[in-house]
Amino acid sequence: MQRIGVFVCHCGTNIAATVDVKAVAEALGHEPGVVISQEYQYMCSESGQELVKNAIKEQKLTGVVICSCSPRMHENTFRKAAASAGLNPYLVEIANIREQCSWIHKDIATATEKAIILGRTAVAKVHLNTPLTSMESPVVKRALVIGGGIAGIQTALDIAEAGFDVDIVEKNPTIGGKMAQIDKTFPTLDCAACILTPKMVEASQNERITIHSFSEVADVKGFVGNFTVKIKKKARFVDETKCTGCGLCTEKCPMKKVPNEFNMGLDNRSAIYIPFAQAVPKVATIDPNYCMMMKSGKCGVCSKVCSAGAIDYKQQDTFIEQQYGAIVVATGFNPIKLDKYDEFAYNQCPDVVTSLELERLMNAAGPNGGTLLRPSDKSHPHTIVFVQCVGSRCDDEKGKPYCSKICCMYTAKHAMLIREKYPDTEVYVFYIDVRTPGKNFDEFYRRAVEQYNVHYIKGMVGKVTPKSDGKIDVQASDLLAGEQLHINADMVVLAAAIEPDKTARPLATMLTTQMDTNDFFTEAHPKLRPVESATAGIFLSGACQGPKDIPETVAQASAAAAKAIGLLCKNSITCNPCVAHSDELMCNGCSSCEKVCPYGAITYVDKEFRMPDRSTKVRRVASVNPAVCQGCGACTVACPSGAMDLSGFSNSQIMAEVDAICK
Amino acid sequence: MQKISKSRLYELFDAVAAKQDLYIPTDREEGAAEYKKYESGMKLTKELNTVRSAKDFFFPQTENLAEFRLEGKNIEVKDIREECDDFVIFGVRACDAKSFTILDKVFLCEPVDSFYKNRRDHGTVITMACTRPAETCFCKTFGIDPTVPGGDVSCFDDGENIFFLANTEKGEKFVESISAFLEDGDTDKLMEVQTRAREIMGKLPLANLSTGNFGGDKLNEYFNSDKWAELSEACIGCGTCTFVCPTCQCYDIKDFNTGHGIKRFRCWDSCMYSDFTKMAHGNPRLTQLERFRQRFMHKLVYFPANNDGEFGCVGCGRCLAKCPISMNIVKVMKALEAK
Amino acid sequence: MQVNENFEPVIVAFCCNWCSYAGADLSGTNRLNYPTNVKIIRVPCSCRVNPMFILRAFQKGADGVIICGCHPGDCHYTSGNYFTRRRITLLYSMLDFLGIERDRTRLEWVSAAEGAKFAATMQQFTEDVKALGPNRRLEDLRCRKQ
Amino acid sequence: MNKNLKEQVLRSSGVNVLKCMRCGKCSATCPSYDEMEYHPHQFVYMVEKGDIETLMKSESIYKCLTCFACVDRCPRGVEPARVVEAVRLAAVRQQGGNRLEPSDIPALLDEDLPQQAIVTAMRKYAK
Amino acid sequence: MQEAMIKRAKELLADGSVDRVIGWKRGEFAYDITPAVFTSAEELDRDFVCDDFTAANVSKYLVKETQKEGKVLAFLKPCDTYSFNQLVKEHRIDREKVYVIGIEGGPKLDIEKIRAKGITGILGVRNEDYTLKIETIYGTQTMPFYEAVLGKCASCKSKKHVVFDELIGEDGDVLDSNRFEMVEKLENMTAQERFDFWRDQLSKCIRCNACRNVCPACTCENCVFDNPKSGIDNKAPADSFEENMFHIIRAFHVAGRCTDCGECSRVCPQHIPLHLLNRKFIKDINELYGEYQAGADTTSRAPLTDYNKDDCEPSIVHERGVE
Repeated sequence: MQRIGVFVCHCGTNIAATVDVKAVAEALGHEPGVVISQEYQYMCSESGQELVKNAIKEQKLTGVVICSCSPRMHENTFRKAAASAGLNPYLVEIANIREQCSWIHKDIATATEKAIILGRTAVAKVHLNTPLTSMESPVVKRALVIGGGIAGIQTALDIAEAGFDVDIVEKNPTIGGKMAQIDKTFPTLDCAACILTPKMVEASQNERITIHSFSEVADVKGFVGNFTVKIKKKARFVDETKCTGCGLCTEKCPMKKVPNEFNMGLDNRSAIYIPFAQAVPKVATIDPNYCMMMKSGKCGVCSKVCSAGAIDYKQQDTFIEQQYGAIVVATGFNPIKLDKYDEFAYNQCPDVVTSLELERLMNAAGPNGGTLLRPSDKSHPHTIVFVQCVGSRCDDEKGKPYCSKICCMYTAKHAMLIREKYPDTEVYVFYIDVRTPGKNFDEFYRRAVEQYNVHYIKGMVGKVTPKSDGKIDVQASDLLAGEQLHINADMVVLAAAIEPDKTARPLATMLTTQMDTNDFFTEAHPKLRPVESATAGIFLSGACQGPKDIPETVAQASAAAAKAIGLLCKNSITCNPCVAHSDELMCNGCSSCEKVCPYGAITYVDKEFRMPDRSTKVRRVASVNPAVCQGCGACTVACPSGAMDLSGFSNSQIMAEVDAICK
Repeated sequence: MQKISKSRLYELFDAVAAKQDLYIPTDREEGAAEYKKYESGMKLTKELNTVRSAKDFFFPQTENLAEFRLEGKNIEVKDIREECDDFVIFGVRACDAKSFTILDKVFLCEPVDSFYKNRRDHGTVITMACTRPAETCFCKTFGIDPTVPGGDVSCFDDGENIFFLANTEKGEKFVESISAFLEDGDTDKLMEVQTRAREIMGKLPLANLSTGNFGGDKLNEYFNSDKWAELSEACIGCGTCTFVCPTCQCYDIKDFNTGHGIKRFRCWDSCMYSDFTKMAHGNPRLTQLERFRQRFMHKLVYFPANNDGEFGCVGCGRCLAKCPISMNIVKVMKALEAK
Repeated sequence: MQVNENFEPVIVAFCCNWCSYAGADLSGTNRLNYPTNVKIIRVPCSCRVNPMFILRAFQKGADGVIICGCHPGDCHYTSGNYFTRRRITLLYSMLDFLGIERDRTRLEWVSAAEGAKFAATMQQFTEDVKALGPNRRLEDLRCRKQ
Repeated sequence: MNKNLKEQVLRSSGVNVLKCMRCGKCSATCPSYDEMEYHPHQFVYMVEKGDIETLMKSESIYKCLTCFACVDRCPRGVEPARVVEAVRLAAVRQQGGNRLEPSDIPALLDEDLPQQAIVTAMRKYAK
Repeated sequence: MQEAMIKRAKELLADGSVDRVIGWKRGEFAYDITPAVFTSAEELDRDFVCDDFTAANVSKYLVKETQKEGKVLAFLKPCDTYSFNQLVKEHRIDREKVYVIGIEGGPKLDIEKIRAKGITGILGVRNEDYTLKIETIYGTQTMPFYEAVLGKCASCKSKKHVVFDELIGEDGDVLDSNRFEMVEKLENMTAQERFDFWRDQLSKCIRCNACRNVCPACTCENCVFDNPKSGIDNKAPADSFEENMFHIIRAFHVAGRCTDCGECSRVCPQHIPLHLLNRKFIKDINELYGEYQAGADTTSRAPLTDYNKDDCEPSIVHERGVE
C-alpha cells in the first residue's frame, strides 16, 4: 500500500494569494494513498525541506507530492531532500500550482479547484513511480570550442590553463574573428589587434590547444561527457604543416582581383591569401573559386615559388573524429545585410558604409592604410552622419526585434576617433536612445558629446539620397527641435544590427540545443545559468548567446570555460535514469524504435527466452544503452507492441495523469 | 392451428411492439441479417439465419454486474440489478432455440445466474420453422428437427400464412394476447411444406454427420489424438467461431474505471484467445493446439459428460460460414472419427 | 447547435519539458491569463505522446486535447518533434476521417520564450472547444459525469 | 545659425551646453513653464544649435524669473537659467534699450509678488 | 496451375531443397479452404488446392514456420509477396528459411458475395468463361464472375511479385488501381456523414480479433489490447468508444507497415470495411510524405520512422477535405 505525503507550498503570497492552500491540502489528504497532507509558507526553504524530510521518516512515506512552483525550478531541490531522508529521489512528483495556476488565474475558487486537480494528478502519477537509480558515465577529458573569435580563444585558453586539452574549430582560415577586424576598442580606445593578437599567439603556442582552422563541425553524436564530433577540415590546398607563412605566394599570385573579405570587400586580395598579417595559423589558403590553376589548370605560380612545397592543388576535405567531454559554442555574430533598407541607399552609394566597414576604412591595415577616405573618390569627408539602430529594434522582417547592444558605444567611439583625427569634420549621430550601460561607458559617450562636440540628434534618418555632386543628402528628424533636417553629408555610416552567424542554426540542431526565434542560443536559465545551454555538456560563449561587447564576451567566455572545467574535472557524471527500456518478452525485434532513436541508443541482440508456452526460443530483441539514451520517448510510440516504455514518464503514469485530469 | 395471413404479419408486429419490445431478424445489408428492435416499416430478412446468434438476448456480449463508487478513500458497492422489461424475439430458428436450453444448463443450474435468469424470465421466444436449409446446416446431427422448432411459440410458414403453436405457458399467454389477429387455419399445405423441407434435410451434404463417435466417455480416445496438431495448425486464434456460436458461453469479468467509479462487467471471452483463463502463474493452455482442442473437446466431450449427454453444438453452421481460415467443428469431427 | 454558455470543457495539454512546458511557465511568470480548463501534463518530448494517450483523454472525459512541442528544428532531442509532426498529422487526419470534430485536437509549437503565444493558444483553443460543445463523438458513455 | 551670437551667449553665460543630456528636468521644475514659448531645455538645445535669434525674439526670455530652480536641479550642471539670461542680455544689447524703466515698477507691484522678483526686476530691466 | 504447383512442390520436397510446403488445403465444400502445411507428396496430391477460393495470405504463417527447423516452400500471390517482404524487413521472417514460389494472383472469389445474391445450399462453384455456375441443393444458379470477386481483389494494387525465388506463370506489373475511391468519397462527405458512416460500421464490431489475428502486420508477441500492462487492454466493445479505439489504434500501429493486402476486410464476419482505415493512412502518407508502398522493398525507411524537415503541419487536416 502506498503511503504518500502531500506538501502544499504557499510560496509566500505567490501561491497563497490566489489558491486556498489549506483547501488544497485538505482535499488532497482525502486522495487514496495519501497519509499526510500539509501546507507551509516556503516549502523550498530549509525548514520547509525539513518538514518533508521528517514526514518521510516519521510517516514512512513511499511517495511525495510537492504542490509548488514549476518542477523546472525546484524538482531537484525536493529530490535531494527526499534522498537525504532515505527516499528514492524519483518518488517525488511536483504539481506546478504557481506558474501554471496561481500566477495565471485570478479567481480564488477556480484557481483552487485547478490546484486540487493538478495535485490529484501528481498523486495519481506518484502512485506509479518506481525507484530509479542513476548510472555513472565517464567523462572524456577534452573540450571542443566551436568558433575561434575572442570568445572561443578566451574559453580555450582558460580551459587549457586548467590543464585540459581543448580543440578550437574555426571555419575561417585564421582565428581572431570579428575582433581582428576592429580598429580600436571602447571605452579605452586601445587598438584591438594589440590586445587580441597576443592571445591568438598564446592559443597557437599552448600545447594543450589544437586549432582546426578552416574547419567545420560535421556531426555530433553522444551526450554530456562523451560527445563524438566529426570535424571537417576543408581543403585549403596548402599543406598546413609545410607552409611557413612567408607570403611569397600571395605576392606572386597573378590573380589579385578577389574581394578581400577581411577588409569587408573594400579592397582586393590574391587568390592565394593569408587573411591578415597576424593570422593564426599563418598559413596560406587557396580560394578555388578564383585560383586560375584550379579553374583552368593554367598557372601554378604559387606552387613554383613555394620553397616549402606546401601547395597541393589536389587536396581534399578530410574528416577527423574526436571524443570530447564538453563542447563550448562560440560562433559569434555578423552584421545583418542591409539590402532591404533602400532608404539608406547602402547599395546605391559607396559612401554609405556599415560601421564594420568604417572600422576597416580607419584601420592602419585597412584599404587606405588608416586614412579615412571616401570609398567613392578617396576624398577626405567633411561631414559624416552616423545612423543608429539600422535594423535593430525593428519589428518587421527586414530587421531584428532586439537591441544590438554594441552600436551606441562603437558609434561614440567612431565619432570620437574621427573628431580627434580630423577636427575639421562635422559628425552627426542620429539616435533613438543612447544606451550606455557598462563601466565607463556613459562617461565615454559624454566625452564624445562634450569634449569632441559630436552632434547627437534624437531622431532617425528617414532618407539618404546620393546627389550628383557626390554629396549625400541626409533627411532626418530632430525630435527635440521638432523639425526635419537636411544634412549635406560626405559619408553616412550605418550601425547595422548584428545577428548570430548562419552556421549556428544547423550547429544547434546537431548539438540538440535550443535557439530563440532570432537564432541566438538559449541559455539554460536567463539569470541563474547564463552560460550553459539546456543540453548538458554544451556551453555558450560570446555573442552566439546574445549581442555582447568585448568585455562581456570575454567575461562570458571565461565563465563558460569555468563551467566546462567543472565538468571535465569530474571522472564520471551521473546519468538521467529516466530512460527507455524494452520489455524483452513483448519486443518483436522489428527495429522501428531503432530507426527513431536520435542517439543510436538501441541495438538488437539475439537472446534465448523461456516463452509463455514454456518453450525456449531465441529471439531478436531491442536493448537500450541507458548511458546513451536521453529519454525523449520517441521509441515508445514507434513500438507497436508497447514493449518500449520510458522510466519516469511511463505509459501507465501518463495515462494515470490523463485519467486524473479528466476525472 | 391458429394462423395469420402473411399480409397481416406487420400489423401484428406493430401491435406487439406497441406493448413490449419486439425483435425480428432483419437485413442489415445484403446477405447479412441481424436481430433488431422492431419499428414500423422494418422487414423480415429472407436470409436463413442471422450472422450473430440469438444468444445475445439472454447473454449479451457485455453486461454490467456491479458498480463501485469511490469517494476519496471510501468505496461504496452498488447493486445495479433490476428487473428487465418483457420482450419478444420473433423468428428464432430451431438451432438457436435449442441453444437456449444448452445455455440454461449452464446459467440456470445452481448457483443460478440471476442476470441470465432475469432476461430469460422476461423474454418470449417465438421460433420459425425452416423451409430452405443451407449446405452448412447440420442441426439434424444433434437431433434437432428444424421444421418443428422449439421456443415458447413455434411458427410455421406455408407460403401464405404463418401458423402459431404455443409450446409453453409463456407461449400460450403470448398467443392469447394476439388472438385478435389469429384465425383457425388449414394445415394441409403446411404439411406439404414440412415434408419437402425434411426431404431437403436428408439430402444436405452434412446430413450423415453423426455424434455417434462422440460423447462424455471419449475423453481418453481423443484428448491425445495426433490430429489436433494438423487441425489447429492454421487457426489464427481469433474469436470469430466463439462469438458467432449460439452455445459458447464463456465470459471474463473485468473492472472499468470510469473516473468516478468502477464498473464491473462481464464480456464474452473465447477459449481460442491466448489470455483465456489466464491465472497468476500464466495460462494453463500454452499453445493454440491446446486452446483449439479445448473448444472442440468441450462441445463434443466435456459438455455431454456433464450434461447428460447433451452436446454443446446445435449445428447452426455459423462457424462454418465465418471462420477466417475455414476450420470448424465438422472438419474436426470428421478428422477425429477417421481412424 | 445550441451552445451551452455554462459548458466548461476539460482540456488536456501535453507539453514537452524543454520548450512548451517552459513556455507555459513563462506565461505564468508574465502573469498571462489563460482558462483554468487547460491542465498540463509534462512529457519529456512531444514525441512521447502516444495516440493512446489522446484517445484515452477523450475516453475519460476530455473535450479537447492539445500537444505542444518545440518548434521544428529546436527539439531538445534533435528530431523528436519531426516524428511527432508526422504521427500526429496522420492521427488527426484519421480522427477527421472518422468524423471527429477537427477543432478538438491541435498541435502547436511553443518555444520556451513564447509565454504569450502559449497563453494565446490556450485561450483560443479553449474557445474553439467551447464552441464545439461537449465531446460526444469520441466519448465513453460509461465515463460521462452524471 | 549665427556663430557669433552663439559664441557670445556661451561666453556670457559660461555654460557648456554640450553637457546637456536632454533629460528635461529643468523644464520639469520651471515655475514659469506655462508662460514660456520656449522652455529651459529648449533654450539649451537651441543655443547648442546656434538658433539664438529665434529665442531673442521670443517673450520667453522675459518670463524667466531667474529663480535658479533649473540650475539647482540640473543633473549635469548645465545651468539653463544662465543661458536664458545670456540670450536676454544679447537681446538687450542688440535692442539698445530698456524694456522697463525703474519708475514703471512700483505700478506693477502687488501683494503676491515675491521679494526676489522685485530685486531681479531691478537687475533685469534697469540699465 | 495447381498441377504445376504440386509437381514443383513434390520435386523440391524430394530433392531435399525444402522440408515443408505451405499452401492451401481443400475443405468440405467448394469454398472452405484452409491454409495448411504439407510434408509429403501424398498429402499434396490428396489435399493441395489452388483455385478461385484460395485467397488466404499465407505469409504470416511463415513467422511461425521459420522459427522451426528446416526450410519451407511458400506459394505467394503478388499481394502476399508484399506482406512477406514487410515481415522480412521487420525481422519477423528468416528469409533464408523460405523458398518463395511466386504464383499468379486473383481475382479470387468471395463466397459471401455469392450468398448475398440469395444463393444458398451451395454444393459447387464453376467458372465458365467468367460466368459462375453455382450448383445448389435448390438447382443450378448463375452469376457474373466479377460480381463475386473479393473486395481486395477488385481493387488490386499490383500483379508484381516483389520477392520470389522462382515463378510459376508470368510476373505482372504494379497496377493503376482505384483503391482510394471509397476513401475519397468519404473524405468528401461532411464530418457528420463520416461520423455516421463509421458509427454504423464500427458498431457492428464484435471484437472477435479476426482482423488483427489475420493481419500480417499484426505479429506482435503480445498485442497491446491483450496486455493488461498496456493500460488499454480490452476484450469487448463495451462502449462505442472501445470500438473506435481498437480500430484507430490498430490502424495506427500498422500505418506505414500495412501493405494493403485486404485480409482484414476479407475475414471480418461483420463485413466492416476495415481496409478503408488502412487505406486512409496509406493515402495520407502518399499525399503528404511521398508515394510509399510497404513491403515493396526491405530497406527503405518507413514513413513513420522517418521525417522531412519541411513536412506539413497537422493543420493541413483543416485545409483539406470537408469539415
